[in-house]
Amino acid sequence: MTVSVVAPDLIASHGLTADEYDRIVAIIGREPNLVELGMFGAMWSEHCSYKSSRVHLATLPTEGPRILQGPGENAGVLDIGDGLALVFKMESHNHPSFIEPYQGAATGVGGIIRDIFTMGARPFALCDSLRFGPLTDPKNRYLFSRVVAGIAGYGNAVGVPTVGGEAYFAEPYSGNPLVNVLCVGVARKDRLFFAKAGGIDNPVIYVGARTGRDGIHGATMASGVFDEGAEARRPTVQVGDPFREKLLIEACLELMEGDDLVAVQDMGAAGLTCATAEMASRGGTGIEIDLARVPRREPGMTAYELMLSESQERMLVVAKAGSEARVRTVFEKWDLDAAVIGHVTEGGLLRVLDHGRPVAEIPADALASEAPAYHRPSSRPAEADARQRLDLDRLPLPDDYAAVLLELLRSPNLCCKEGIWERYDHMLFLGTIVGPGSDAVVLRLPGGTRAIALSIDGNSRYCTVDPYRGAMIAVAEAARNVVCGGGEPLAITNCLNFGNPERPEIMWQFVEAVTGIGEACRAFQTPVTGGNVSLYNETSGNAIFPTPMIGMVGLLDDVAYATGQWFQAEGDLVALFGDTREELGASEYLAIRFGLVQGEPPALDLTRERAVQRTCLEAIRAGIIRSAHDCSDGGLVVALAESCLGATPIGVDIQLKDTIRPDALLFGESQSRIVVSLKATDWLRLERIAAAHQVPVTRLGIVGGTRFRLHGPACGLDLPMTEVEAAWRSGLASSLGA
Amino acid sequence: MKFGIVVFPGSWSHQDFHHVIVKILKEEACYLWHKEADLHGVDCVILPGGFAHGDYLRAGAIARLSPVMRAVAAFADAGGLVLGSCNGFQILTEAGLLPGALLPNDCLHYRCRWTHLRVESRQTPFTTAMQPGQVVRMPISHGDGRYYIDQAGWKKLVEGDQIIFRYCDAKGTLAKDVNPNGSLDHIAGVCNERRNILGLMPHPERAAEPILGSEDGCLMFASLLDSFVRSPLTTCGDRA
Amino acid sequence: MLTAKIYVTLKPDVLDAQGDTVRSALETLGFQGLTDVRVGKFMVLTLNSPTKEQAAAQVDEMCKRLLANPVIEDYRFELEGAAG
Amino acid sequence: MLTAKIYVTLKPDVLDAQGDTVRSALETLGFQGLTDVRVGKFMVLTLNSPTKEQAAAQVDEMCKRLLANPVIEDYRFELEGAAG
Ligand SMILES: Nc1ncnc2c1ncn2[C@@H]1O[C@H](COP(=O)(O)OP(=O)(O)O)[C@@H](O)[C@H]1O
Ligand SMILES: [Mg+2]
Repeated sequence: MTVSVVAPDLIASHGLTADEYDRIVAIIGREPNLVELGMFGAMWSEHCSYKSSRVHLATLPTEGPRILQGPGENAGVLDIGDGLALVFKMESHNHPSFIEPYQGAATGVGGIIRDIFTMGARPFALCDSLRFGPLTDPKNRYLFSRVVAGIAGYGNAVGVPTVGGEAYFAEPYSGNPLVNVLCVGVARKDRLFFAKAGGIDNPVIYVGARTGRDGIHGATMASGVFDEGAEARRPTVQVGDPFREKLLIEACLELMEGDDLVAVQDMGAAGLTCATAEMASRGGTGIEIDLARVPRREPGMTAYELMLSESQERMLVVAKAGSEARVRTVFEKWDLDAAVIGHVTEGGLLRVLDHGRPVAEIPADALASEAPAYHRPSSRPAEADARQRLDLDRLPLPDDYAAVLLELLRSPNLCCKEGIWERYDHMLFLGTIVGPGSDAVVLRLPGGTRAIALSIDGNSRYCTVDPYRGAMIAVAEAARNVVCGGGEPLAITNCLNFGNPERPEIMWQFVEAVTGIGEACRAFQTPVTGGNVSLYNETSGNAIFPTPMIGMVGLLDDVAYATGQWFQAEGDLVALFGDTREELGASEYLAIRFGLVQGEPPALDLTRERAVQRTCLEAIRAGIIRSAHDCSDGGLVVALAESCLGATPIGVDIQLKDTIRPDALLFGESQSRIVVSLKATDWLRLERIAAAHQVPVTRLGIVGGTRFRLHGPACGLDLPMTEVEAAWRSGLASSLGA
Repeated sequence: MKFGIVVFPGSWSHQDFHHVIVKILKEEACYLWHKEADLHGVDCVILPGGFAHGDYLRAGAIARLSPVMRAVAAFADAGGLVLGSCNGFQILTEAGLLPGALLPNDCLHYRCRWTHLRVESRQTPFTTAMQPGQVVRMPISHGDGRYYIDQAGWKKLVEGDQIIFRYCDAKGTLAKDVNPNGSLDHIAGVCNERRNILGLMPHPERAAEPILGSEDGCLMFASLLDSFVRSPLTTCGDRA
Repeated sequence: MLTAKIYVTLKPDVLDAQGDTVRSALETLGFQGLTDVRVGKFMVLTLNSPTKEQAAAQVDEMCKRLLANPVIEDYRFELEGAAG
Repeated sequence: MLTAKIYVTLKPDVLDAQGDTVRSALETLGFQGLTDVRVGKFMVLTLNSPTKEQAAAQVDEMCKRLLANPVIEDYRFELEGAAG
């Protein structure tokens, strides 16, 4: 091998520091050549190595009786009984979506689906979480509508329904939108696959699309901030082919029925480099491949390009020696190329040849697990105190509560999101019992008697003011949503979206958020099974709101527990679990009415939260609850209005007695509250359940009629439901261009 | 009754049809692989939803070239029952087994939602259990569902009583805002002249259980079973 | 090598929803004086045919059998380059 | 009246999944000797511009801002007919 005298700017252009370079030289005992430098640059990028976040993620709880696989594999796996395993994971595709929104979002969907079926699971649902700048700006409208189109275009064609998600708009996302996608699949517990190479001399087989020059440097790009030059880096965008992915799903799942495969891994970020290094490293083996055998789309590709390409819809499998023919037969059946490109070797070396000539030789561990882990300095920003202060006396009370409610319902963050989810097939596989639009999606499991509940949550406003509490609330809200759907919360996945971690105040946000997530997950006994960290979400020094997103899954032992958020029938009682306090800090109300993202977020008492959730779940299982909806953004009145806005809207008549500041009563976002409806004859049973958990439950009113009526001690409103519905439905209409 | 569900690369509703036929109707179902021109003696062929061959070029255009489509054409020619839903409908029109074509929705984006359909004719083996004018609920889920046919073709459809379903509102009215994709004359489903091939954009298999919001799709399956029991020989010619 | 350039367009009496949307988007962007916008497909095939005549026959056949749907679309094509 | 014919194609190094699929479909139909198939868009705009130069500038701007996606697509166009 040639030893190059590597120029400092070449090192920097691979996203490596001088110290990191020295470490590489120390590990391999020589200077790397260009191919090797590229491989290190990709694998040691923030995106692949988690070098800024690893030490903090290690504090998260990851164990529990149901955990079959925690963080570290392509996806997390839960034992959900009946011999079934639930495989799920969430991923961000923020940077690619900013550069080319349609393809960025589409390939994000493709990538997370591959993470699920590589584990042996059939992917059966997707959820998307979106953050964009205000839709009043045409650029944001363009990005938003193209991202939604990309998710739809890929998800619909590949045949995995997108059953839910969330969308939130605020200025700091203008320069850096967020696209996070969660995928769930089911597998037989005894047929799980892992990405661990094994069996010396077993063939390493490349399957799927041919390699082009797409996405070279994707991982390093996702690990840098955007600047004026970002547009120039555009050619690195990869393009998705959902049809080929569908073939890959079917072919892989068919092969996994047999006994031919040892390990499977998709080629995502850092492509062939990552797949070979990680499979070898996890398996404690080496791998040798010859690039001459890699199927390619374009002539003249160099070893460097082949190792770093991020062409989509490609997988690497390790098969049993002797199974090559059967593997090839299945892939041929599905019209997919499969090529043996190498084999598993003894020792831990990743050896890359090009027509027999070595072009890279690196210990797999060095690439996959020996990247530096940084304890980056973190410090609470100076303006944190100011952000948390809120002088309510300076905020005038509204004089028309009805008008404020309509304004809130019409706002992009609270309005009906049907304009998004009607573009997604959300019914495929006949499992969607409670579909998009409710707190949690409830999906029937194969077999038909049980179901899972899913929710994605994250409150950017709270996290901006207090990332620790905001992150705790994200977990609490996700769990509460799952409970409202009738599910018992089991575990979470997450996407942690933050700015540049080399800035101490960003690092502080990150550490606070991770601490909050850990604490809440311990309280709810919902361990973390994996997730994704997306840093450097900033353009020209303006960071996004700190945005930890939580994806929670829960289990329903009986599909009959499935509960939606919508009132069901005239005459039903409306009741509230929990207390309403004078908490307006960081609320959507303040953001919309006063343009303020300020004041302490609502308090969260984890013990109370758990008690409220237990109460609701127990009442659902007792068959008393006809609808359950958590109070979150927009507060109690918005939750009540949303409960009225099912497929056939229905009115409600509410009496409130609390004597706190009326706008806090109506629009404050006190935690640990759930609006439920029930038959009047079940009231005493409900009271008894709540009392047993020491949870306050209040009768609020009665479902029925065609008006939305509410009377409080110092406020009131009375609107025809048609007007409430029209406001709520109008919010997104003009924002989603075709 | 034995149903054969065709699987193209890119099909995705085949498992849903299988579920409904086997678990709900308790009838027999098998998959028919697109590369084989053998229908395995089924009594009814179903072309399911999905994106066969990615729907690249035009929805259904490439799928119609598969060997299985030769067998389906011969089967239909002999009087066999063929049901195409969503992508299946697109494939049938591309194959020339049903008149017309399906263009991109007029809103130019994909739509997945519940629709109301007015039953226009029960004179097909697929609709005997329904009443003309009856309103049924089934979801749609497609990007290319705008039915188009030229004037002469449309006249023939009307005169031949070949328009089987139209998009309508809950009361059966053909208001403009209940046409989800801009289909000509609100057309959601048509049959061939011989009435043994039905294509529709909506998904009957997604409306076959109360827990999913509608059982109306079962009316279509009940019609098929009923027609089959009454005259199995005429409804599947090549078995006779 | 011969290159066939194939143009597939919607028949004039078929509503071109995409064309209409592109037109109104262009108008929103401030472009004026547009009277009509039609959107079609453009395909470039590189093929090896012994003669130009054979190539033309072949491409015509391709269009008829696959590349255009006669119910809704018209097509035309041009051949460039030298055969053989 | 001026007619602008606009051709939008994927950049040469961008994956053309449609083109690949169409090629293999053509091969299934028995067509041989195809070395490459690319699928793009073809648009016809009819516009009222005082001069051909102005029309050209306008169409170029339209392509840049809306009709082509510069990240993955190239475009070119021709103008036909007389201005004014
Ligand atoms: N991007 C999206 N994709 C799919 N569904 C969405 C999306 N955004 C919102 N929804 C649906 O709309 C509903 C309302 O969203 P949201 O206001 O965020 O609810 P919540 O505050 O209860 O989490 C969600 O339950 C979700 O199912
Ligand atoms: Mg909620």
